[in-house]
Amino acid sequence: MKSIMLSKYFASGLVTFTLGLCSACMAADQADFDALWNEANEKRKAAAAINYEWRDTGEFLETAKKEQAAGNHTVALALIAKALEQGSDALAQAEREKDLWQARVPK
Amino acid sequence: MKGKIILLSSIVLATVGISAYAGPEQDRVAFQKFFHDKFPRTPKADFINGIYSIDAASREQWLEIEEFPPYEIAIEEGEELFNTSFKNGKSYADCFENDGKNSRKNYPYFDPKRAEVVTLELAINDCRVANGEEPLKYAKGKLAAISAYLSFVSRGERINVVIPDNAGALQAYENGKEFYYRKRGQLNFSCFDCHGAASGQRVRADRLSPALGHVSHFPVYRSKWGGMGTLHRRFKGCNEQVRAKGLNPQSQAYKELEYFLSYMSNGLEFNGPGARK
Amino acid sequence: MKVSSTTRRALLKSLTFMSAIVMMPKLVLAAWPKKAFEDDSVEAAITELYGTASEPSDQVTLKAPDIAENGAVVPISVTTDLPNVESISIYVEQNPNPLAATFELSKSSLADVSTRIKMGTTSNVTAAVKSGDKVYTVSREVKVTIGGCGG
Amino acid sequence: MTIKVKAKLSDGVVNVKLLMKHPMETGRRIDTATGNKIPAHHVNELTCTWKGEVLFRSNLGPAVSKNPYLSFKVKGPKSGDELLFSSVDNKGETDQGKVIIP
Repeated sequence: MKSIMLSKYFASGLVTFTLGLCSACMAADQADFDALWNEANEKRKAAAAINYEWRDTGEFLETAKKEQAAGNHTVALALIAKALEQGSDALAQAEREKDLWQARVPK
Repeated sequence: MKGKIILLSSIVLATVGISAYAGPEQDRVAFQKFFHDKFPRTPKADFINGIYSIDAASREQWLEIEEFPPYEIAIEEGEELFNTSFKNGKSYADCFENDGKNSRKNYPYFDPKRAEVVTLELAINDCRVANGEEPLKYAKGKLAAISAYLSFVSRGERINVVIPDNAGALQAYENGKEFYYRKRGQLNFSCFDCHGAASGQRVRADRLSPALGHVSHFPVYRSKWGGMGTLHRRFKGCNEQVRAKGLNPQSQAYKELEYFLSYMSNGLEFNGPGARK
Repeated sequence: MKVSSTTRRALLKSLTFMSAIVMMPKLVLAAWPKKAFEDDSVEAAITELYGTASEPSDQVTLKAPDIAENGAVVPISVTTDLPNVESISIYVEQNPNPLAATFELSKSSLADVSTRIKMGTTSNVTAAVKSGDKVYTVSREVKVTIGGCGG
Repeated sequence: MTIKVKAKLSDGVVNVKLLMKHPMETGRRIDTATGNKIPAHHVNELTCTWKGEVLFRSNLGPAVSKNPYLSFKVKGPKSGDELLFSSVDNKGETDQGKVIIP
């Protein structure tokens, strides 16, 4: 699901790049970016709420914003993809550890 | 039939598991035994020296530093701060009995009224706030200096965390324990993975220190920092080294972690402040 | 050039200090050996400092760790039984400027000094001892490694 | 006065250890916040005197660790004598310390 969405945005980024400036595309790009960014940030926050955020996720998201503002949509989207992946992995890690940690306690 | 046996045995196992867990004291005994068995040549009282209790080469350099450790500057600063009156005329001595001497052993403790763990650093800031002063930052600087002074005048006291008969206190302990053993961060390590199971092994050029005694010598002057830092500053650094986002010093999770980890070292001496690489 | 008041104060302070040390014996008058501290080789710095070349000696003892715990704080000790020791100095070959420190001894001093130095990378550390008109050295390698997590 | 000093007398030899509070900036470090080089700021000299006589002097460069530590041994001073210490850094700032031999 996620990767389909992302590849769509990569593709649209590429189209924008090829066709040059197109204000409608730019607006669409921005809306897409915002939606994806928020989704990644929500994941990050969900992980943070259970002390499971990874170190670099926030930085990826911050940098993505800057790259987007500088017009580097492809780079920005790649960073969001990394942040999304980290957010998902962190949440999965928390879930997995729910049962596993007890086994490490010295008996 | 086979399914029934499995079901039955898992019930038996679960029951045994529950009845076998007698609480923090059982944890502590097993925890300390783990390190005593892992490092049989280290005298039990020497674990307060962290990595230097198991690594002779670095111990020698540490002893050189201890000839005149840089934390002595912080102790002096801390003493001055401790003896400086607040604007309302009161001072830290009004919060810490006996001029702060031997007060280190009273922390961390669980305060049932506040329903939270109170650490030495938290108590220092509570004292300031109660007397109309701004709280200090928790990771380093003045707060670490005052903590260094209070630790210094309490050297030789024994770590003696008492978990009161209180659901909140036990929960705080359990939370700290769970935090300690859960893997986290991109590198997927728990605190215990490095400082328990793998303690004594090398991570690149560094040897991993054993967890037993970890809390005894803080705050520390760390050469890498070029200055003093509190236990929670180190927690944060450790978390970030496994690429988890570090939490704020004195966050609930870190206070509970300190509570658990201190309990594990019960019986060992406080020997802070310390010097580390 | 505009001189800020703090600079002026510092200048004033140092002048006061200088005038104070003018009254001190000769030993103190020797200025900080800027050139030796800027030399980029051990041998150049030794020659600059002592006006003579050095020779290795097993009568100088240099104590330094084989592997430094932290390159920012490497404990170093130098002792010798050589007679009439006037000066002891310490060099880190691979540092941009090898000379780390000199110790100027008086008649009351014993040739037994220690300090802590910074090392950017694995390097030979050299101790030089001026005994009479001669300069004797001893070197040993100190490894500086990239830390894992650290202490 | 931020030169901290410890002295110990045994068998007629005074073992002196001192610690100076100083950043010992090499002039090569980059301030990560600004991207600028942090100017060199290090102790140049440390002098120890006893009854007006210089017992020991040290020239320090930027390769001495932060909060410099020095130790040396002298013969002569007795229990109850005072040793005076002074330092000057490359900005001309001075510092003092003293110890009475126990």
